Amino acid sequence: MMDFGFSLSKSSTINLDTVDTTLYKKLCDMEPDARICMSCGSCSASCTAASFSGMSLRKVILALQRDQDVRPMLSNCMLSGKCTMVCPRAINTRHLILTLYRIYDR
Amino acid sequence: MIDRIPSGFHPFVLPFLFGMIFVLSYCLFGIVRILWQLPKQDVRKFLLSLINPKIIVKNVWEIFRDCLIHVKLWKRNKLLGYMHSSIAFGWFMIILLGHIEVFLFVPNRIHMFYYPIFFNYFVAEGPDMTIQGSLLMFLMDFFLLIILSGIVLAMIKRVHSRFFGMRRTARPSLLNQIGLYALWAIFPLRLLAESFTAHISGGSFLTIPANWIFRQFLGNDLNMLPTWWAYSIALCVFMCVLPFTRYMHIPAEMMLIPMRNAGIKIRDSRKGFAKLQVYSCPNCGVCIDACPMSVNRGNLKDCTVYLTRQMRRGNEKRIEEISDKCLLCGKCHTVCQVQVEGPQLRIMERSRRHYNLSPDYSNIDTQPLTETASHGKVLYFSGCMSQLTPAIGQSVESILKKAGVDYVWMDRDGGLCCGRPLLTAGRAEAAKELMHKNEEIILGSGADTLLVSCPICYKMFTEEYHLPGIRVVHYSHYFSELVQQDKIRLEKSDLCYVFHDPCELGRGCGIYDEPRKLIGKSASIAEAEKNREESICCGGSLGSLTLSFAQREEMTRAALDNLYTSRADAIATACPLCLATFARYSDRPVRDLAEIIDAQSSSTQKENQ
Amino acid sequence: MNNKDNKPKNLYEELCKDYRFKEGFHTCINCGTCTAICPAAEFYKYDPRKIVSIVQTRDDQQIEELLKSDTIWYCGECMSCVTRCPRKNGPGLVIIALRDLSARLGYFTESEKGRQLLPLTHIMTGNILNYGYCVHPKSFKWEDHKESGPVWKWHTEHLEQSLARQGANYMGDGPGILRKIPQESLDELKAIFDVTGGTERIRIVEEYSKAKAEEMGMDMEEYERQAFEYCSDKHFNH
Amino acid sequence: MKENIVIIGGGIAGMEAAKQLLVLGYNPIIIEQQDHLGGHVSQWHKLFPDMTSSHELLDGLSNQIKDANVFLETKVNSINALGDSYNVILNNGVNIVAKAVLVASGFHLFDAAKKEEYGYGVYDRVITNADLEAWFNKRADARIPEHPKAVGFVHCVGSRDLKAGNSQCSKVCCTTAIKQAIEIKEIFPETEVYCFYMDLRLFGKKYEDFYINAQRDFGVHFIRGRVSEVGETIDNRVQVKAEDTLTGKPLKVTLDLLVLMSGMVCNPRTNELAEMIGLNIDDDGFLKSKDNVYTIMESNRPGIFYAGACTGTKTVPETVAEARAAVLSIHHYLTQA
Amino acid sequence: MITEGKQKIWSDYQKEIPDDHWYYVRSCIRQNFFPASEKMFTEITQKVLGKDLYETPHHTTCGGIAYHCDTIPQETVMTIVARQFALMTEAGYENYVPSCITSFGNYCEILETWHEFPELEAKIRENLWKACKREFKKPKYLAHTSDLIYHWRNAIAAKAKHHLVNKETGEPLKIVEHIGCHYAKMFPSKGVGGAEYPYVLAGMVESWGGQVVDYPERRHCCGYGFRQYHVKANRGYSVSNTHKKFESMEPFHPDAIITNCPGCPYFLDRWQYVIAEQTGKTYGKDGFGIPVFTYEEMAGIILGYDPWDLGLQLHQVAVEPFLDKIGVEYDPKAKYLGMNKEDIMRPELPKSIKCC
Repeated sequence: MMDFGFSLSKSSTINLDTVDTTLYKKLCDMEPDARICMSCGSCSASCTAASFSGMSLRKVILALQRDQDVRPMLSNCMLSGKCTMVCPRAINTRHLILTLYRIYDR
Repeated sequence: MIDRIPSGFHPFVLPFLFGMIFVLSYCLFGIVRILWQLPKQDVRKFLLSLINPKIIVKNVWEIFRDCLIHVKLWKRNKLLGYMHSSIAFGWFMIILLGHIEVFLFVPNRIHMFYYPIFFNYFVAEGPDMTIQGSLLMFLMDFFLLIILSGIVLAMIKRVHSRFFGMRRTARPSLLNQIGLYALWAIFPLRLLAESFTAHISGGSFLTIPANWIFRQFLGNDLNMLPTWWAYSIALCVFMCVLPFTRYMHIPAEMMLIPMRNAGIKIRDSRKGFAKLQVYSCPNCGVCIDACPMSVNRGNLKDCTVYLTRQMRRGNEKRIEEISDKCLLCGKCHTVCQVQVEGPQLRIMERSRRHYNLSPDYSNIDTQPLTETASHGKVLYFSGCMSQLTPAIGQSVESILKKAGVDYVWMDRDGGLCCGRPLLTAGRAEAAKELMHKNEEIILGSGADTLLVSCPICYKMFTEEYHLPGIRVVHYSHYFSELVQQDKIRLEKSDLCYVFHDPCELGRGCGIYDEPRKLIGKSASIAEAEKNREESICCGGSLGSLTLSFAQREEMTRAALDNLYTSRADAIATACPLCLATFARYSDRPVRDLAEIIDAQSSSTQKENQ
Repeated sequence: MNNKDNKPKNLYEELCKDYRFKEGFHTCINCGTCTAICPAAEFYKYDPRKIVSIVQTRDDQQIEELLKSDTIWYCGECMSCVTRCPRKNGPGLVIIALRDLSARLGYFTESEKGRQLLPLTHIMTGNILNYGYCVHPKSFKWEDHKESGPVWKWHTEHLEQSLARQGANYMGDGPGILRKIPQESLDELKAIFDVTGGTERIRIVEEYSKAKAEEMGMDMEEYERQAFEYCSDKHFNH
Repeated sequence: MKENIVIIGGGIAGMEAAKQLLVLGYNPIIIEQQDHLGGHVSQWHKLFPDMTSSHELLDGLSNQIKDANVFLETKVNSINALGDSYNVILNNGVNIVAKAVLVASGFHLFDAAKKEEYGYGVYDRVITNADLEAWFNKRADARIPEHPKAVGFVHCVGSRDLKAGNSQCSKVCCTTAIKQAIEIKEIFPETEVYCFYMDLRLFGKKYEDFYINAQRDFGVHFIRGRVSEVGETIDNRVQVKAEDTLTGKPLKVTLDLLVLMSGMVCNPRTNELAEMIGLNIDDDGFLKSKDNVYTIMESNRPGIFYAGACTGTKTVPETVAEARAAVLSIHHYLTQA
Repeated sequence: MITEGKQKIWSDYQKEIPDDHWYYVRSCIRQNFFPASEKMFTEITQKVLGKDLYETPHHTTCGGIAYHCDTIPQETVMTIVARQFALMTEAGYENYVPSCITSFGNYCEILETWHEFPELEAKIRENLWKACKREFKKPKYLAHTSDLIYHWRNAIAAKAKHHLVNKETGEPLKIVEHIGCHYAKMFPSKGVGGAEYPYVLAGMVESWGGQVVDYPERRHCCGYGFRQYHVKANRGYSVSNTHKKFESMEPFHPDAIITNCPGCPYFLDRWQYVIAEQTGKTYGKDGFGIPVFTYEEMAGIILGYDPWDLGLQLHQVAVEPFLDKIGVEYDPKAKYLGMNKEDIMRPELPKSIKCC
């Protein structure tokens, strides 16, 4: 193979035709309220861990639907529960995170 | 008193003997197993405590107080207290007196340990009727009467619990019912048996008249044996089902008290001390009424009494549900007669859970926090929840400024969590990681005092953190000192507050009086119907993992209704979570302690200078 | 030379003076039509919408970070975004303006992709001023363009014969393909460069690059070669 | 003799106005271009948020305006001021003199083909919101496959789009998209449904509940990003490209059906009418009311009143309320004069 | 695909293209990579169709590539362009036709900017006078060379010796079009057929007997990206974008690609070779690639020119299968010969993609 000094790079496009949402679906089965997240960002704005890391529950829920790695975000959660206090859709976000910890299988 | 039967034996004692041997060996086996499951250092601790005279006295006193007299129950409900202590203490006395009788009159039979139980069958009244003998006979009848009165009350309670002021009791299972009826049967049967034998063995004010009455129309001699048989069988039944019923709490509690006094903690929800606690639960159901979740008859089966029951049954699904739902407000523990640690059991149950993903805070950079912290003598830690209630931090800061304190607010722009939410969620390892980081920041700050306003954090800092050389102080104490030292002065407003004891502050840390004193100096104060140890959780607790927003709302409203009974103008509390939760539904203002003090305080700094 | 010397008071206002910016930036609603079809967003950690969004904040600190970042250098200036924007913005034009400012202020040397401006300037302005073309056979080396294939290797090895076969007037007088552009025309180009800031731009890029090369402890040749060839992983999503 | 009131446009606004005018004892005369009353609502299947049947609604209204004069398939040829009245000449030769004229000429649906990149009229599987309502009514449209695996809704087609010449929000499309998404899910429960939106403008009573329903009960996916481009795949499906702005990444998905939420634009016929009599046109192309707060129903000419979407994008309840308000204004105008 | 819908859009975007008297400027990239295509353009225009096309040796690059590589300021590129216009004015022409799409876009953009900001135009006139002592008039008509070929497509078809038809089956060949991004994406009205469904190449293909096939990534950039190609470190961007296009067109099995941009045919051609080297994948039949043609090459083929006069030997992807399909006769041995059949050796053939 010829060395050209550069190579093909992987596309960053999210392809919904092929994206694997098994984990998200499993989460929705266990925590149906995951579906009603409207990505308002209240959780991230109030998140204790957010100022020290990339934790954002809004992004986690979305990333699961796009089959992106949520581990770096999730593992920084401190379970302080402020997100649950502020969620306008009254999602039990804290339990949702614990459920994710449980079912995470990547 | 003389031995009536030369062999000192009759087959009717066999059922009793069987039951007795069964229950004793069961308990022995249980004790061995529990000790086996305890970590080595705990076993050592326990065994050492058994030879510590102070602890021995304490153990004996507490067993007498809690297992026999049920002092706590008396305090809570006189009728219930009487019912329990009449049966327990009465029975104990009957057994004790039986032994005294054997010891006094037929000391050669003392090794036959059924003798004290069936004493009246085996002896005949001698010609030399003694004062001792008749006094003992009298006491026997007296305590039997006491017990019987207790049994009557128990029967009434069974049919009509409201009579006892109890709204709910735990529903007994079939085995428990058998145990219950066997227990009820023991004492009337004993009365019958002793009555039928009274003309031989003698008796007192109960048994002799009964004997006389029976003899009017029954051949007592014929009925004598069957009643003794029945008595023995009832005892046997009771003892055989005992390990599988709530009555197990009788032997278990006697073990529990010394173990608790030895300082043993729950380390595993399924083993050792936890197991003992589970078996010590008398299923009395006091925790049901106490539980804030049981508002509007909801979540009735999620109280601690059901947790211990499901743990005995091994119903994993229900154990998980019950463990996760609880607010961990600690009220069940407070009201519990045997002090079953419902919250701790649940936390340890949560800790058993397997997670595929674990928190990892190694990438967190604490440098900015460390820098912030290194400027004052007093470190103020407001806690992460207070970011949702900024008034607390601002008020604390304002008070500190008025008092001229050299302070720094270490988590003004957000800090690390204290770790309590993780701990209560059963993730102790992760909590430790955060604690280490906080410890590093605090110890490295050069401050000598850590001032904490959030009771959740305060509990954590005082109980779990290792902060040598640092005084961890709750702001209620600290502000009281500032008042005492005349660094700030409080002026009374004409408002009337009712103070809501936050769970973590009151039941959690035992702080009840300081906030009240401070509020009392700043305003007038009223008390709610349920307060202090009996305070009702606001419903916002992080303890619960699964309660939904709507379910919590009901609890909050119930807690508010309790506070409204005080007819105060406003609600005071000392917890950001309570503040935020109450503020959502309260019809009157809700203020944090710091806000009240800040509003009513003035600086004395200028004068002092 | 110091970055602070010529740093304008307000970067946003400076951008507003740029005609590309005037044409390309109005108001952004963050709809993402630009990113959806952006060839650079396809392969880089790149989102043109965010660039416009940052500029819209008018926050100088964020704009400065942008000017010093790799981000603004990912765009291929295909202008596909211009077609789509419902608010008549041209994110591609905004990026041209940002790059221009980054070049003027020397901020380009702060990023790996920005540093490529030096070899690019040498290739492009060299070709224009020396030959009158943007691309020229004399500076198009097969070694630097192995992707042009064996056929092109053959072509460059037999350049004159091959070009003649194609009907080119290579380096010849008069009109035609790859003709030699008369010296007076090249002189005119040089004059244009002098008058319009083209020459000054070359000087600025070279000076800032030189300073950066020193900072990085490289000689200019090594610096330029690295800028031309080195590509770190950080630009990609995976 | 009853006073004539000319109502230009027999949509929901015109019909409601006629009904109220009859109650007040006037003689409403509806002039409608098409061969039936009801306007856009007559093409619709169900109306949000209560899933009201549009046909039942219109049938009810029609019954209540039997006494009104209705000219179907009729246009206004000219309209002139005649003292304090207006002389309205119709293309069928009829002349009406009326002291008050109510313009209720409504809106046009944006021609989705103008958004060329979406391929309406070019790709086989691209339809509009109106096409989908027609399919709900008749269940006949060759473009809609029998068992679609994935369906997409594009919000803001021709709305909030300076290049399409419309800066305005069409107000109803967000809710309509959610309504139609739910209806699609009810018919095809296994179908994945995607809504591509910029903002979800669910301002009305119950609209947000619709949204929650669509999320929770129907699992509709909401993707924040305006569709940028649509292409056709080898199997005649459509490949849609947008940015998933919440993750900041380009996104593509292949769909069996793409529904374009065509927005409301001004009715060009209304502008012709406005020129005839000198009514002011706003810069969005719609008729310009006296103001946009308090007197939306009033024009710059005495005796000419507005109701409904001729002055801007409106929902059905707003239109109906405005029709009633306009009737009251007319009544005051005539009784005070 | 609903053809009527496309036709309606095409009819909406028709630009006025004068039939004669054009001032011609060359493309830097095309002169380097497709010299024979420019040769063919003048050949067709002047010899085949007998039109007036003027070229001066004094014209230079427009500076567009350097500008889009961000190496020269806007004023510099504008003044270079002004000089080009001055040369046109001096030559007495007013119809301006560049061979390059980047140039075409550059001119459109500059004219538009001057229109919007007249003060900038004045400044540029001043610059030009200062530097070159020249003055200019703006062109009256601006077209790209592909616009002209489109304009004359039927005249060319009338003289065609071959058609874009499979000689064996009589079926039209499937041709994919690729339009240079700067042709109409910035100013849809400046392109024939607009930005979304440009007709400039589709019209030629239809007129010459072929069938245009559309595919989802038709509009996507070839990946040139100026600095993304000229700097070696960035070429991954370039090849990846082409890869994306080929993956998308693969199921349609096109017989050839026609382009109107200077860089695109080079990239679409060479990146097929690179993709084959790096992944082993080829997109044509039997290990061949899909040949990529400029519109002049395509015109030359159907007009019956010798493929080696058209410079098709400079493609890396073999064109022979395509020529065979149409039935063009050619001498395979003459492919790599120099002028007057001089032997100048042959290029090495890559192993990854089949070449002749």
